[in-house]
Amino acid sequence: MMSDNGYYGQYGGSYIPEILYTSQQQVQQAFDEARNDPAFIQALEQQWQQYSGRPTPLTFCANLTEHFGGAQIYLKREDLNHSGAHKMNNVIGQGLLVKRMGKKRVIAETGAGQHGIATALVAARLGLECTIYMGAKDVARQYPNVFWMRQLGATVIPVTTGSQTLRDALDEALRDWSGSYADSHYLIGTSCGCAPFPEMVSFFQSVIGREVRQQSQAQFGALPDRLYACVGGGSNACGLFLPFMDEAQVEKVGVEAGGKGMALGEHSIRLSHDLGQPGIAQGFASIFLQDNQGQLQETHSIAAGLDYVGVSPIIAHLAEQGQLRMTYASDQDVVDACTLLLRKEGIIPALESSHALAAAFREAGTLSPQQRIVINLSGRGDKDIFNVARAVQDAEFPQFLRSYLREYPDNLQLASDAGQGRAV
Amino acid sequence: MMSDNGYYGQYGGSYIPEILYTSQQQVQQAFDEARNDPAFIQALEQQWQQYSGRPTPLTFCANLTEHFGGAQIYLKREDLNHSGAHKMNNVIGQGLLVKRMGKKRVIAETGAGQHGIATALVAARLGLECTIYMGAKDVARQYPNVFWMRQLGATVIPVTTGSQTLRDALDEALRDWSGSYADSHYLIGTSCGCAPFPEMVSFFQSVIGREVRQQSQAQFGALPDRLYACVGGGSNACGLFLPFMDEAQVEKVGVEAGGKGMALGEHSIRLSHDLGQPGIAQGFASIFLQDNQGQLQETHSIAAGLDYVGVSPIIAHLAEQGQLRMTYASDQDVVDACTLLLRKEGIIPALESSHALAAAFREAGTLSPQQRIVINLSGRGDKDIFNVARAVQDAEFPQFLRSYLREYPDNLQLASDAGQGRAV
Amino acid sequence: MPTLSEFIRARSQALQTSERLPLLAMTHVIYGYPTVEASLAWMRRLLEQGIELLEVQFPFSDPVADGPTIVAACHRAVENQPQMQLCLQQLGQLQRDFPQSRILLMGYLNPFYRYGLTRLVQDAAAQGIAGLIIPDLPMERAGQFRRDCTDHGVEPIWLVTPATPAERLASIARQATGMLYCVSRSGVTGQKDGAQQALADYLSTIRQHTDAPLAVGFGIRRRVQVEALVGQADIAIVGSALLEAYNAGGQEAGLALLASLGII
Amino acid sequence: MPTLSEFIRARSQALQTSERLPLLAMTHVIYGYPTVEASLAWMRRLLEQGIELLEVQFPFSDPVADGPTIVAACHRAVENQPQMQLCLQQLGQLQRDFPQSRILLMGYLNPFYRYGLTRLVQDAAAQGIAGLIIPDLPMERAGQFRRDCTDHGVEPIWLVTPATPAERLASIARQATGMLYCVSRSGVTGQKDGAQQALADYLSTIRQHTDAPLAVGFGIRRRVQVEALVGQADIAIVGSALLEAYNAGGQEAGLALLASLGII
Ligand SMILES: Cc1ncc(COP(=O)(O)O)c(C=O)c1O
Ligand SMILES: Cc1ncc(COP(=O)(O)O)c(C=O)c1O
Repeated sequence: MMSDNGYYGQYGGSYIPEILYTSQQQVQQAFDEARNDPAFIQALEQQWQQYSGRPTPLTFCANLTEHFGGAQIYLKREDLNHSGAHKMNNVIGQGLLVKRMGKKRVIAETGAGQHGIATALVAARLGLECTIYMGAKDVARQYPNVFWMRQLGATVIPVTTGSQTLRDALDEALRDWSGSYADSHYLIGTSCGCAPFPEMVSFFQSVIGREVRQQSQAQFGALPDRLYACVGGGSNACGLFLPFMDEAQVEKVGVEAGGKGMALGEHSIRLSHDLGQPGIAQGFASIFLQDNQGQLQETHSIAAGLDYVGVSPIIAHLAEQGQLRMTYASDQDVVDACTLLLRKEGIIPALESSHALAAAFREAGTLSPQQRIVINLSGRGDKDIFNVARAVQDAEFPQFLRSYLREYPDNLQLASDAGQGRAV
Repeated sequence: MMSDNGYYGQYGGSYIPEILYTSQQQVQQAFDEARNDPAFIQALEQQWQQYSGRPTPLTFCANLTEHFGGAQIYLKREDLNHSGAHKMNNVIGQGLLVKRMGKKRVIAETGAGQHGIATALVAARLGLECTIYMGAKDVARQYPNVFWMRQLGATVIPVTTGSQTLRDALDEALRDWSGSYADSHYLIGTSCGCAPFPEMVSFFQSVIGREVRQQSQAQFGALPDRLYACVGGGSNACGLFLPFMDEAQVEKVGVEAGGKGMALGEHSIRLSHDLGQPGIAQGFASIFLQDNQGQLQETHSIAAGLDYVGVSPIIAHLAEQGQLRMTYASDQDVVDACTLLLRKEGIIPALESSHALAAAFREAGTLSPQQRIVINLSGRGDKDIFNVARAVQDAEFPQFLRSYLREYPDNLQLASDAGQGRAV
Repeated sequence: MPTLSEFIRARSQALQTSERLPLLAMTHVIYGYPTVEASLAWMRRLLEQGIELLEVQFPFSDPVADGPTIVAACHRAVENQPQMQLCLQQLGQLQRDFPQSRILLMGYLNPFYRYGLTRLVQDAAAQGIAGLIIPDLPMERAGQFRRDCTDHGVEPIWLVTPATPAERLASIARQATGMLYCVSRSGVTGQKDGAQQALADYLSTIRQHTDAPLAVGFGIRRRVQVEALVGQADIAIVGSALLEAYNAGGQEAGLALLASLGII
Repeated sequence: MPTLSEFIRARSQALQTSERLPLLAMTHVIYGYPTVEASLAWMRRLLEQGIELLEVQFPFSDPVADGPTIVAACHRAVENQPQMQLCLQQLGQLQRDFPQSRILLMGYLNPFYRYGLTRLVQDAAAQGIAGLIIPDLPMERAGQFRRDCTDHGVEPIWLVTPATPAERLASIARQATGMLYCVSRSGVTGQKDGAQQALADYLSTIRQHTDAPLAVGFGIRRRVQVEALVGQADIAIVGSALLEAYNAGGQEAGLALLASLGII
C-alpha cells in the first residue's frame, strides 16, 4: 500500500528530531530508488529464497478443519523462515538497502528478541556492525535470544530507562541513530516509526500475501475467504493483508494481545474496543495506549512480541476505514490455541502467532466447509519454551534447569552470582 | 542405493528376534510397494513441500569463501525444514507408510531428541499414537525436547537401563515393538536397523541430494566438486551422497564425532582410523565401537545426535569401498566452526552439522576458487543453547536461569525438588 | 510587551556593559522533577538569580531526543503525573512574578497533541509564555501551529543541527523569529581548534540567513565553552550539566555551576 | 553319547514315573551375574538339584529380545568383563562334572560373531556343550553356522513365536532337531481358558511339523502354568522368574521357586 507522502489518512508521517532529518530523507530516497530497481528486487528475491528458504508453504490442516467442522483451515508458514519468523523478510530487505546506501552499521531495537536475532543474523551475513537495544527487563526475560545475538557478533545494549522494555529500546535506538546517522542505519523491525519505515517494512513483508495469493490459486483454485494475523507492530499483518486490499470479499482480521484483562497495563489492545487513542510518538502518528496526559503506558502480553504500545499507522488507518476487522485474544486463549495446534497438526507456533490462531479457532466453526481461512503463522514457538513451560506449569523443566546449573563451570557461577556480568 | 536383498556388501541384513519377523516383512513389503506407487510419492512430495517447506535452499557463503580463499562454499539448508533438521524428511515418509499399513501407533528411539520431536510432530499431524524411548540421561540432558514431545501428545519413556542413552533407547524401542507389532510401527530415525530401514530411511532422505543436484545446476551450472555431511547414524549423509554415487568425480566426505580424544569412550569415530570393528547388533551388521568381546561401548560427542555406537551399513560399505572418505572433527573444532558460521554468515548450525562444517573448513583453503563444495547443514542450532552456552562459558546464561527459576510457580518447584516427576 | 527577539536583543545589549559574559543564560528545568513543587521552587530560584530565559520541559514518557540524564529525570517526573493545564497556570504565575525573564515551554509532541495544539498555544499565550519548543514537530507539519502562534503572539522555536542540509537550514533560519535553537552535537571543548572552528563556521552559516537571536546548546559544562560562543551567538543553553549539578547537590550546586560558567 | 533329543526323550520317559511333573526343567542363568564366580556356583547348585537343561546366557550389552530383569542383569554382568573363551572352558568343566544334565549356551550374535561363529561351534563342541541359542540369528543367514553345528555335533536351537507366519513356522519346525524353543508372548495364567486354548493350539500346530522336543517359555512363575504344559510340551523354561527369585533371596529362593513349580 502506497502512502500519501508518508501518511495513511491521519496516521503515519515523520515526527523525528531535526538531527535525523537527513538520514530519514536518505532512507526515503534509497528506498524509493531501490523498490524500482530490478537489480535490487532480484537480489532481494535471491536472498529471500537462498538464505531464508522462501517461498514458505501454505499448509492445509485437515485435523483442525475436522475438529471445528467449519471453514477449511490453512496456515501460512512464516515459522519456516530462517530465524523462525517473518522478521527475516524485512531484515533481508533493509540489510540490502544498507549495503546500497554504503553504510557500515545497523542499529535495531528488539522486544522479544526475534527482530534482534534476525537483525544480528543478517548483519553477520552482510558484514555489517550491529548494535541491538533491548529493554533490560527483556534482556533478563529473553536471555537465550541475547545469547545468540552476541554469538552472532552483535553488541546488545540493555536499556535501563523507563519501563525497560521495547518502547524504551526504541527510544534508545533513535538516540543512537541521532548520533551515528552518518554511518549507521536504524533497522526498524515492524511497520512503525517515521516514514518511510511503515511503508518499507510492509513492502518487504508483502511477499507473504503475494505468496498466499499464488498458493491459494495453486492449491485450491480460489482466494481465501478470510485472513488472520496477529498485530504487534503490525508488520506480519501488513505483509499478509496488503496484497489483498483490492479484494474486499477477502475479510482481514487483525488480532491484538488481550493479555490478562481489560485494565490499562494488562493488555496491548490498541485498536479493538477503542482502548487506544490517537497520538504522535516515536516518530509517527498512530493509535497509542496512553493516559489522558498523552503519556505512553505500559502494556502486557504473554507474547513478548505483541506488547507494543503503538501500532502501525497502516493498520490504524485500515481499521478506521473498516477495511480490516480488529479483535483480540487473551493470554489463556493463546495457550489453549497453541496447545491445540501442537496436538492436532504437529506444528509449534510462536505465542505471538497463537493469537491469530485463537481468533481463527473461535470463528472457524461458524463458517461453512466451502470457506477457507488462512492464518499467518508468523513464527515458531520453540523459543517460547520458558514461557510455555511456566504457563502449563510443567514440573520437570525447573528440575532440568537446576541440574544443568549444578554442572555449569564453577567459576562462572560465582562470577554471575555476584552479578558481575559477562565473562567474555 | 538399492540393497542386495538388504545387504550392502557384508553389512546390513536383518538380525532381529524371531517375534519381529512378520513386522519386518510387513514393513519391507509396504515400503517396496509404496516406493513404486505414484500416489504415495505424490503424497510424500506434497507433505514435504506443504508441511516441511521443501525444497530447502542451497545457500552460497560469500564471506566464508573469502575467508578461506579456496573453494566456493555452499550450504544445503536442512535446518530450514519443519522441526529444524533433516529428520523431518524421513518421519514424513515413514508416517505416511504407517497410515498405508493401517497401523495406529508409532514407536521411536531418540538420543538428542531431534528424531523424537520430529516423530511426535508427524504423529500429531497424522493422528497416530506416539511413544518415544529416550535414555534417562538424555531425558535429563535434553529436557526441552522432551517437553515439546509431551506437549505434542507423545508419551516419552525414559530408559534407565545400561548407559541410559540412545543405544538403550533403541533396545527398548525394539522390545516395545516385539510386543506391539500388531498395531505399532517402529519409526527408526536414521539409516540403521534391520532391513529395510537403512534403505528406506536413505530413500526418504535422498531428496536432499536430488535437490542439491538440481540447485547446483541452476545456481552454478555444474555439479559440486565435494560434498560434506556429518555421520551419526548416517541418514543425512546417505541423503546427500546417494544421489551422487554415479559421479565418482564428486568427492563425498563423511565426518564423525572426534569428541574429546581417541580413547574408547571419548569419541564416536567408528569408521575413520579403523576405530570400530565389524559387528552385528541392534538388528544389522555394520561397524560398531566395541571391545574385544563384542560388547558395545559408550561413546561421546558434544553433539548428542552423533554419539551413536554403530553406523549405517550403507556408509560402512561405501567407506570400505573407498566410495566415500571418512574423517572426523573434535568437540573443540566443532565449537569453533559453529562460531565461525554464526559470525560470517548469520546462520546458527546444529552442533551435529558443525562437524561437517569443521571438516570442510579445514579443507576449503586447499581447493581452488573454481571448485565448489556443498556442506549439509543438517539442522539448526538454537536447540543447542544449553551446550553452546556451556562450551563458550557464557556467564549470564546461568544467571538468567536462576532468576527464571526464582519466578517459577512455587508449588511446582517443591514438587520437582522432591523428584516427584510430572504434575501434568 | 516586547517580542521575544526584542527582549533578547535588549538584554544582550545590557550585558555588553556588565561583569558577566555577554551571553544570555537559558537554563533548562523539567516540570515535575523530582516533584512538581521542587521543580517550581527551582525555577523560581533561577529566576531570582536573573536568568533571562527559563526553558521548562513538560516531561514525556518517551523523550527520544534527550540524553540519559534528562531521560531518567523525565521518567521520574512522569510518575508524578504532571498535568498540562496546571503546568501552564503555574508557569503563568512565575512569568507574572518575574517579568524581567522569559519562559519557554519545551516538550515532545504527544502530550501537547493530546492537550490540543491550538488550545496549547492559546493557553500558553494567556499565561504569558514567550515561546514553544517541540523537537519532534517538523516545520513541514506545523502550518496550523505556526498560524496559531502568530495569532496569539507566541514564538514557535525551531531547531537546526549540524546535520541539517544547507538548503533546509537556510529555510528554517529564514523563518526563525523569536530565536533559533542551534544544536551542536560536535561539542566544543575549547582545546580542539578544529572543533571550535567547525562551531564558528556552523554559526556563521546560520547567521547568514537570519537576524534572529541564536541560542546554542551542546552540553555546556565549562566556562571556556561559553567563552567560545561570545560574539557568535546570543544565548548559551545549559541543560544536562545543570540537571547533573542539581542531582548531585541541589539548587546550590546548580547555581554554583552557572556562576562558574559566568552566566549569572 | 546320545543326541540332545535322545537325551530329552529319555529323561521325559523317566519323569513319567517320578513324583515330579512330567516336564523337563530348563533353567536360565546369566554367565557373570552377579559375578562370574557366583554365577558358576549357582549353575553348579542347579545341576546338583538335577536340573536337566541348563541354559547359560553369555551377557551382551544390548540384549534386545529380553525383558527388564534380564536386561539389568546382563548389563551388570557385562561390567564384569566376561570372556568367551573362559566361559566355554568353565561350562565344559560343569558339563564334565554333571554328565546327567545338558548345557545350552544362549547369547546374542555379536559376542559370538566377534569370537568367530565357526570357532564358537568348535570350542562349544569340544567342551561338550549340547546346543546353541542365538535369538538374533535368523535361520536364513545361518547356512554356515548350521553346517558347522552338524559337523561338530552341536545342536542349533531355533525359536518360533506366535507371530511367526504359518509357513515359516512349519519350515523352522521341520528343521528343528535337538529341540524347538517355543516362545509364547501371550502368557498363560491358568485362569483364562481362552489363553490356555491359544497356547494349546499354538503348540499342537508346531507339533504337526516336528518330532523334536518342544521347550516353552512364557514367563512361567506358577505351578498351574507348568501343569498346563503337560502333554503339550517337553520342557518348561524358567527364566526371568528364576532370576527375580535369585535377586530377592539368592540360591535358596531360586530353588524354592523351582520346587513350587514342581520341576525339581
Ligand atoms: C513471531 C512473531 N510474530 C509477530 C510479531 C509481532 O510483530 P508484527 O506485528 O510486526 O508482525 C513478532 C514480534 O516480535 C514475532 O516475533
Ligand atoms: C541435526 C542433526 N544432524 C545429524 C544428526 C545425525 O544423524 P544422521 O547421521 O542419521 O544424519 C542428527 C541426529 O540427531 C541431528 O539431529
